[in-house]
Amino acid sequence: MSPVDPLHCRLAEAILFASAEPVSLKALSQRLPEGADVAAVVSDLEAAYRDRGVNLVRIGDAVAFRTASDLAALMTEEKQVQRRLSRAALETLAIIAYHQPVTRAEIETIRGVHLSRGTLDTLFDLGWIRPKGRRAVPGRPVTWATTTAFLDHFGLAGLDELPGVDDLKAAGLLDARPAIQVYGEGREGDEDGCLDQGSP
Amino acid sequence: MSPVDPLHCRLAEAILFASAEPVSLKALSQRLPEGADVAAVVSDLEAAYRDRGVNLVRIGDAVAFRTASDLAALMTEEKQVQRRLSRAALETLAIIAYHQPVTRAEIETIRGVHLSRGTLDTLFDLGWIRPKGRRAVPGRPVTWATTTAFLDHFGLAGLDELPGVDDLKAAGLLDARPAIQVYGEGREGDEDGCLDQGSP
Amino acid sequence: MSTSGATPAPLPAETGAAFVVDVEGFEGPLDLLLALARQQKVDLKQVSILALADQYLAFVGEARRASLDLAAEYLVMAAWLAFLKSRLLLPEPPAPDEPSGETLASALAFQLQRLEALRAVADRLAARPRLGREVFARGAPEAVATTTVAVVRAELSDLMRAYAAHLVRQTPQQLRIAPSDLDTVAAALERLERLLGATPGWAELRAFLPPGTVEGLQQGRLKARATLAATFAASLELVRDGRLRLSQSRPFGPIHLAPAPPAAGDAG
Repeated sequence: MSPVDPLHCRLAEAILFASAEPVSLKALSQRLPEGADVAAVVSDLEAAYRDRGVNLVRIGDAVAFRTASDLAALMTEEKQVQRRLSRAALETLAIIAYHQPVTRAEIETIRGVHLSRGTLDTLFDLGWIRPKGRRAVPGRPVTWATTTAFLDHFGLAGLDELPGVDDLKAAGLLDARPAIQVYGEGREGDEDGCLDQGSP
Repeated sequence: MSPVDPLHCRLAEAILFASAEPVSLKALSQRLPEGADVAAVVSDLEAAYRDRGVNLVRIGDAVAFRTASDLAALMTEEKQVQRRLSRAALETLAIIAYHQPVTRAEIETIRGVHLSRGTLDTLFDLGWIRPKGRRAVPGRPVTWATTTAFLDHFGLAGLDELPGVDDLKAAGLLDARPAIQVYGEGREGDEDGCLDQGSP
Repeated sequence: MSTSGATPAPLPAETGAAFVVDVEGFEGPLDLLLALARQQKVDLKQVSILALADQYLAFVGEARRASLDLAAEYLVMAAWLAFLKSRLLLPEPPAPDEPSGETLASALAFQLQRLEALRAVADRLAARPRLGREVFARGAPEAVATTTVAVVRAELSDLMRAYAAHLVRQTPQQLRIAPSDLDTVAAALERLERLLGATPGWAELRAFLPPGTVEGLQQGRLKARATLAATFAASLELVRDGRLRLSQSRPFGPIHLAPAPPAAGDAG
């Protein structure tokens, strides 16, 4: 392990500890003295806190101190009353997370039902999804993707940590196209639409 | 040093970290498992954090984590006061984003209210808008457009990623749907008028 | 994939399993199909699409027998499955540009697998320790510093909301003018009375519409439809007053009108 300046370590520790929000590595390096090795500092802290009650976790390209997830059951007194996600909202969130970027129509294709008005709105309100560019198809529909806040909420360092994502990919199930295009001969403009469209 | 249960230590650490207020020793002992030696746990944590960037400090008969006082001087830059943009500023920014390039007078026309002096200044100071040429009309007023910093801040790759009106609608943001649509022309799914069929 | 030649799974009614016909519990036909497929108690990769089609059709048939109001999408799926079933059972190959029954069946199986897999990972996602429930952030973010840097907090969602609020607020202004250009019954009455004097015998109702209305109707324009409705209502008023006769030879056929003959006394 590289000899990390203890002052840099302590300072980074203080900065990260003081913040409730994840701090990006870029922001952290701006706040450390010139020439500080941010990557090494973060690795050191990660190791130092690995077995403690508070861990340093990575969230996308940011880091944050969070209470250890294995203490979850013992921390229940802190539990706040949180609105439960509806089945539709959870499934929609999962589709956006696993298939991103994904259009509204693709979400409907996969779930086989029309997406009700409030569903995207709810996820958007929670700060978990955001519009991300447009798909280069007729109508140029907006595509949706997840946010850093989503990763933070579910304790994921990145999208590749999504549970089961490798299995889904290996099974070819991370394809948001209508099934007949995935499986069939790739015919376009088919009329057997009831299979393929969420809302016939 | 007494042999303190590591789990008690970790749990106390997590509780103190997550608490918004200093935690009294009594409250801490109530949250730890039956029989935990609170005094020993706190002493252990105090020792563990003595030389770190964060210290466990006693405040009356309560304890709390605080940034090490010797680091205060180094952390001065980071005090950030999070401020929300006023509604007027946000709306003005939205109108510049969606209608750019646009003059001050046009913004006032679109919003239907007078634009107070500070609003454009605020957005300009934030680096989100910039003057972009002048309109070829009497008085040659300056037009305003958004900047790259604006795109960065809002996580947009380009202006064409701004969600369109249809997307706002799809996300349920235009739910107070204007009744005007009822009077819209050319509704789909119309049956032909009886006149069209009957005429020989 | 055993799409043909498989022994059809017992129909829901025969399994004894309490598969009550209750479409309320399902989120659309695909959800229902997935539930039925699970009843076959095999890996979805081995699910018999033919048996599944039978199960679905039986389910829908049961629902209709019980006079349940099935949403249209369920019936569309039923029709499609009936089509698929015939494709799977018919020996002759389909036209070259059409997918075979096996391909369609595979596509359906894929769709069911994808949905099931998605639901499984959604549950795993939801079961993770979550921030603010099992995992916690710093409870007392510290303001250690003495200098103040104002950081403006604004998300894309705030921006979109602001613009949406603006749009919503703008619209009522347009609303005020909109209704005024629709034809009223009074105006239609006046027009009919004026034109009627110049009409000797029977004439089609459409002849009494203002110019442009017929074209507007063909385009489904609301204004034209309002004019038509107003004109028809006005003609009924004139009939009530005994000043007009109306005739329509068949349902949805053209409507003809003619001035009523002068009252032939109150014989009767």
